[in-house]
Amino acid sequence: MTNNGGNSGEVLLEMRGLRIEGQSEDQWNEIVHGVDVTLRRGEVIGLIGESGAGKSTIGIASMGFARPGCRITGGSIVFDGMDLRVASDEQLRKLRGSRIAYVAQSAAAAFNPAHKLIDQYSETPVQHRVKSRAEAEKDAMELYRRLRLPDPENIGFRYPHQVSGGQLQRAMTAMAMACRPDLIVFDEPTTALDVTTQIEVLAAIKDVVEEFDTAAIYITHDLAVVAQMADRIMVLRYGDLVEEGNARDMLANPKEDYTRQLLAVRSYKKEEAPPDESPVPLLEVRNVTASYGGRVTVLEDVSVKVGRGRTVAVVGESGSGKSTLARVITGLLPPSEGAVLFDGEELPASYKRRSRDQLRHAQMIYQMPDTALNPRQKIRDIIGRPLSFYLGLKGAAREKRVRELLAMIEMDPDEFIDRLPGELSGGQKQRICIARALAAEPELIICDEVTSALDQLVAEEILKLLQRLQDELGVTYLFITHDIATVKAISDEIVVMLQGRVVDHGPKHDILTPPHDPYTDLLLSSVPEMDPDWLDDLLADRAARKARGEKVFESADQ
Amino acid sequence: MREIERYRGLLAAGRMTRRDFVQRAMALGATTALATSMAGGALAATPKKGGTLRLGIGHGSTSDTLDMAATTDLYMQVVGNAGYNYLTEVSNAGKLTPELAESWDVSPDAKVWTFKLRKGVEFHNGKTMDSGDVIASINHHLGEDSKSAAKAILDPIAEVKADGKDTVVFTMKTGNADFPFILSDYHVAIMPAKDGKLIDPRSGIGTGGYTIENFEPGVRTTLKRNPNYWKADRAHVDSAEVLVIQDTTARTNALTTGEIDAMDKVDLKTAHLLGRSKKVRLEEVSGTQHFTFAMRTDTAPFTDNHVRLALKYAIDREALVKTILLGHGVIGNDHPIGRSNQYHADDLPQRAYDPDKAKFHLKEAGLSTLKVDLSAADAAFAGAVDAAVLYKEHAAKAGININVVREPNDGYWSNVWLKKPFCAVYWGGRPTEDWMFSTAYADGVPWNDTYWKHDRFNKILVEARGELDGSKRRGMYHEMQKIVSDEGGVVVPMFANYVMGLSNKVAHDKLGANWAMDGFRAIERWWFA
Amino acid sequence: MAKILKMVAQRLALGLLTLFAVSLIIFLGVELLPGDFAQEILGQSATPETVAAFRRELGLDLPWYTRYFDWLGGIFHGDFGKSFASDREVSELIGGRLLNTLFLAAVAAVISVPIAVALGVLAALYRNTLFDRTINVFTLTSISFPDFFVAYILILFLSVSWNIFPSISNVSSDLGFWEHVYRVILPALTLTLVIIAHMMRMTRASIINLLASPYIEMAMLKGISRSRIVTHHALPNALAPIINVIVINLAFLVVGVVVVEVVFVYPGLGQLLVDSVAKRDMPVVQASCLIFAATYILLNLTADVLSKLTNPRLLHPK
Amino acid sequence: MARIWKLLKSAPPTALFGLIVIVAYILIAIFGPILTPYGESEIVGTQFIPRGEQGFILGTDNLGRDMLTRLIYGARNTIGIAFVTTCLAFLIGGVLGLMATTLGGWVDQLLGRLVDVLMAIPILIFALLILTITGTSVPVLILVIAVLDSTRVFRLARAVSMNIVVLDFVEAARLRGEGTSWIITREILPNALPPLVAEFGLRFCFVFLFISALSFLGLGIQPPTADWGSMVRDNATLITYGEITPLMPAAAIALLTVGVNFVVDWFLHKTSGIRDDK
Repeated sequence: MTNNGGNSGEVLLEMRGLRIEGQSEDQWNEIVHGVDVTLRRGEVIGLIGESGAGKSTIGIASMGFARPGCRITGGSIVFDGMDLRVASDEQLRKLRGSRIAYVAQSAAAAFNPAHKLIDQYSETPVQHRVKSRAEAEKDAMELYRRLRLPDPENIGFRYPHQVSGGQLQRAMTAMAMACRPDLIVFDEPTTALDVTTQIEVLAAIKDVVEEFDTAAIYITHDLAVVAQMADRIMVLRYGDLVEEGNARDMLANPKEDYTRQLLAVRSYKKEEAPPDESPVPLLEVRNVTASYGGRVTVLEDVSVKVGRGRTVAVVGESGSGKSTLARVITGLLPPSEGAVLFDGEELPASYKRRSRDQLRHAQMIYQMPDTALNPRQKIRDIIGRPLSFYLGLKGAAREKRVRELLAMIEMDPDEFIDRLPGELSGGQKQRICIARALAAEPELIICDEVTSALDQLVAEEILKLLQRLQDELGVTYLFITHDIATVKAISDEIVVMLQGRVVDHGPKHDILTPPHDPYTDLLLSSVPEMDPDWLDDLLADRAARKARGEKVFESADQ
Repeated sequence: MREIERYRGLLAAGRMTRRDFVQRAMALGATTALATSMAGGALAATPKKGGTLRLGIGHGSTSDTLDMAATTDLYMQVVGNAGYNYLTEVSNAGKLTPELAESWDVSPDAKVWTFKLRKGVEFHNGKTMDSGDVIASINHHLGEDSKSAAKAILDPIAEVKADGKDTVVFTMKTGNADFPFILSDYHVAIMPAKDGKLIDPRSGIGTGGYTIENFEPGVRTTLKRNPNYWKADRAHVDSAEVLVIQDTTARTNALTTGEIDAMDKVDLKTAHLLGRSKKVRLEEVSGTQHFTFAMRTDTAPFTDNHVRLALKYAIDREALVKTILLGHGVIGNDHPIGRSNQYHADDLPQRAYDPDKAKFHLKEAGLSTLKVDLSAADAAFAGAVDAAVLYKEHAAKAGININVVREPNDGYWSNVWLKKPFCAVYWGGRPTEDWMFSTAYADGVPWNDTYWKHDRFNKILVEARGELDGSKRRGMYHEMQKIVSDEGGVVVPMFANYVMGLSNKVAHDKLGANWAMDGFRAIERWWFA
Repeated sequence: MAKILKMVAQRLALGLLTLFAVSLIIFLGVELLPGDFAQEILGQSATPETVAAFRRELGLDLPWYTRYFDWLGGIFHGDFGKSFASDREVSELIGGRLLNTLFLAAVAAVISVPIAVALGVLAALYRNTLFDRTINVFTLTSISFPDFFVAYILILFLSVSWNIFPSISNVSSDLGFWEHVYRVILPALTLTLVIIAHMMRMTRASIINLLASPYIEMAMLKGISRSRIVTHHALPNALAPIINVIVINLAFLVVGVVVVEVVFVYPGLGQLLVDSVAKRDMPVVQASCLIFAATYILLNLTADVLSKLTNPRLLHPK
Repeated sequence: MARIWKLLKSAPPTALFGLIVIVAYILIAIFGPILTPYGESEIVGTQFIPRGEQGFILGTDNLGRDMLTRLIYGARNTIGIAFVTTCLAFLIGGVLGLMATTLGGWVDQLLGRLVDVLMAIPILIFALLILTITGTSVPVLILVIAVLDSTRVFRLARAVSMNIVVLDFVEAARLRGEGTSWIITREILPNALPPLVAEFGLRFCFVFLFISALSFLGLGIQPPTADWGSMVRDNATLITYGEITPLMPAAAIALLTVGVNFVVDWFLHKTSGIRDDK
């Protein structure tokens, strides 16, 4: 989609000095501080930044829209000669959907569950009196086909919940295309998708945008994704523009530190720990089969060994059973078959029957630090409880240890010990979770997607912290994640799971070096890279292999 | 004001004309309007025919039946008196008059009563009333399995038999001069015999001025004029509707908005406001309805008559009438005989509130202070608890500490009355002295709630019952009233008026004082002006 | 569909079990009432002989479990027994009353439900405007008044002062339909004022809740008009909670109207039940409670089924 | 203190109004005996002295007791009883509701079924039945209403804690080996508190109205105890004649419930966005 790039073409959208305020606790604070955006016809611009950068707010402002709790307070938004800030509600309404369309992050939430896909598709053209209902339906099927949705003639007659996530995202792109708008705002359209599914959606979006020569604002936090999509990239941070430039130039030669950090985010690699020499692994999951309610089997004959002092990463996409594995190990879900052994000793299946010491030895850190900490307890009590519960520490001794632990996770005890979780940032909360786990002096820590709710830079800090702690304390990690980058960064061994089974496992080096198991291959190759040509090359490569008759493992989403 | 109360009693009892009343009341300082309203509404005019009389009654329940034997409250009493006739009737002047009986004779010992029946009276079903029907109707209340509330009062009947089609002869176990009065009791309705033996008590068939068209227990009864009614000067309205409206406010609203033409039990607190309305008037009569505080004379400290007297002197009757009845009543004199009764002892000195005398009697009883529990609940009578609280305040001045015990309304008559040593009681009263005394003051009768036993009293009671000479009886009943007042176990602070609200469209003759709603007879006695 | 049928069957079975439990609780409750029922009916005029005769006649001398199972057996044959107090068939006693209660509930529902839903939708649409606030304050105030107070105020204005409607609901079966409606209009209005706030607020809350959902934002960004968003996108998804609150209030209309019935002297089931409790007329109490409980259970079941029917996930399984 | 002040400044006028009303009522209830010139059921004059005459600001009632005194004592009694009842209802319903979710399994099932049965019986009827069984006294009244009302609290507590019990920090506590009481009191309860507090306000209003309804039917708080519900009932007939003073208790009931409702409404908006349930 570089054919129309560059500075040629007429300006479609021009935002000047855009200022937006957001409301929190009955106060209005500025969250976008005078950003300029210029977009020409057919151009794709990428807005990138971490959470709080204001990228989504800016993107949606291009439609003259501010979410509830936000208001546009300054600057101009001129779309094709019309100033959207002074336009009437009716003018804006006519514009939206027909000339500027929007694709939301979660298609599952953004489709109305009460109506069929095609009804929702047709609504825009029919309401804007662009097409008749019949024309719209015919057009929908055509677009479904172009977006490579299966069974394009009939898929529209399904309800949103009957269609998978990746397909829904493409159906939503089709819906945005319905009136052939001049501009589409893509708001993190693939963030909620599995990595192998993401490829398909990215490819479909890219194709269709190019084909209709639609201008687009592509919003994402993932530089590698935006590299595939955008002609021009704007890096945002805290509501300010950090850097703006041609995509290739910026990736090749970032000017600002912050951009460089973002680029470097996936480069962290730990040093591989020495193999565990002891004959008995610290944790052994032996032939475990488990199901919810005795019906749907979610784990089938899974065996995993975790050596002392090492980090084992269990990787898989949604539905692979990796989180269930964690539940089996912790005893929340007693397996129907198989056993969990700790230090060679079989653990009772249910946590309720495990001894306090058995519980103490295996601690868990959760994906969402927001829900993993009791919002009504102070940091002192959160970290102090395992100390008194397991180790019987009281009073000054307990206080001292809490402070030590806070220092250990690089947080100032004086500043934080009296705070509530709500007064901490996401990364800080996750550190508290780590401290709480460490307070129990465990031998094993199960990390369930501990970085996936965090911004990339913060996530990297957390990974480094975990690594430092392992180096200092010799604690063993079982890392459950869907993120290949995390796996590459922190693991010593990798277990790849697919649909409740282990499909591949071994030391990191072995798994990451070809030849791969077909699914591992798909998984690894699907991780976007910073190279702007990566997507085109990958698709070309896969097509070529298919043409040669090689068996290519395809995403379940097809 | 006491004088006015007294005149009102006299007026209501028919012993004073309305004009006299107004004059005397005005002489005592009342305004004309007040005096007129106190005298009640329209007295005497020529009755007109037609219209539908709608009554709102503050009683009635879904468990009501047309069987008068099971009747306990005003609702069925009013309905029953429209549908049924009795052998005798208490007239609006308080006199016993013949109804289905034309006349009666009595043997000198007052034991054998011979009733001549009215001829040619037809039941609603067309049957002609005869002695068989009367006997069947009486027998309904007698016998082992009878649940009739009239069983006790008819119990003295030893035998009842027919003497031809039109004569019935009652033989009593003991002489009873008041027997014809008893036959006017609302339970003893005359109904047709089935197969010549029993009556069908729930059939609703009587000889009354109205046939029961539709009977919805606890809701309404609609009645239609009986075209063959034997009384020419009664049953003026074409039809009647009797509604159960328990809620006072709803009843009042219904009257003021014209939904009903008359109601019973006017809310005393707001009676003065209702009286202001142009479309509605208040009517009240003073009868036998009275409220008491009963002391069990078999239980200490009430065994000592000085204690009882102390308590009798320690209550301010005037204050109670004023506060609890809001003036709609007259003070009592510690005996149960009302001013409308035939032999009321007018000359008996009125007992007044006198803390010093109370203290004196307390001292006589060898006590310096007294502490007693007084059980009350509004189930006893409306305002009973308030009355008890007032009593407590009054008695405190005489050094008597009354502890008011609030009893639950529910089960008051089974758990408190006749059980607790000192409790508040409601009495509807009885039309005759003998009836009243033998119901609650004779030795050993079930409802003797004071467990009082007085030899002289019991002796005269039996004598008076068999005595047919009026002046002799008067003397006996006066003595009995004095005995009860001075030695009985009962404090009778007040007699409550029956206070009714009537639309100004409704007219009537002098109101009967024996019961509420014109002696239950509103439907057949009233008409539209 | 099979899923829903299965659910209905399950819930019905559960409902029957609940009814059984209710009947047992009520039976034991009445059994524990102090004082004798025969005594209570005969009132002050009861004598030991009359009471004993009455007890014999009613079979009250039998142990409670015998009577309970006799009664329960009768129910299965559609025989609710006879009223102790009036010796009439319970079904006959209750029948007309139940119809009256249902009629009043229906009139109140017909008035209140459309108004509540419409007001709720409007308030959600124009939320935080003066209109919304006024409605909010008004409805909050109306649920804050004791219901008898509301009733009396209505009577004062609409009946006593202006004489538009009758102050008592004197209905009988021979009235015409509109006459019947006319006579119950005041109690129906009272009930409307009592329940409308809850329904309206729930409707408003559900819709506002939904208005924050991504698909509403999507619809706005598709340039769909405000009214179409509410009617087409919000309302269908808000149906389940709205239906639920409507049903809760309908249940209240049927079972919670004792006070209103007393004030307006309306011959409904509630008043019958209050009378019967006071009289310890066990067969009537039992039957009325069963009817109330059954109404509650059936209405809840209806709400569940309707919620399921408005949920496309259950209606159109994968 | 500054935070509270800021919070108050941000409150809408309706909520401020409600807060003022509630505070005033509480003060009156607490300092009632000091404020009133007479005793609760002391007869101080003739009955029905009109407003403002002979030094009786609101006149006297049907027994010659001072209306103002009765009204103030009514605040004490009615608010006090409704408050105690609501507390008890929350103690029963709240504890059982939290236990049901925390323990789950058959405990949850059993309690759920029991509550279903109790809820299927109309609350007013059930109350009438039990109050007739036991007779009306204040402790019985409190106990009966509390038990009946606790079913509603149970439902809410269960629903709210259902959402909390699945949160990771509860799971963390379980996996730590914490006992049920710790999980309920330390982990779930503090987080379930905001909706429960709001519900407390609503249920308080409900109990308040319910007691006055019972009083209306003659089974509520019994005289001579001053209570607003029965004071309304005693004087209801006056409404027909447009007399205002005796309706003060009804206005007092309404004012308090309106106030509580306003505050709860605001509180709900502050804490959890929107929630509206009876």
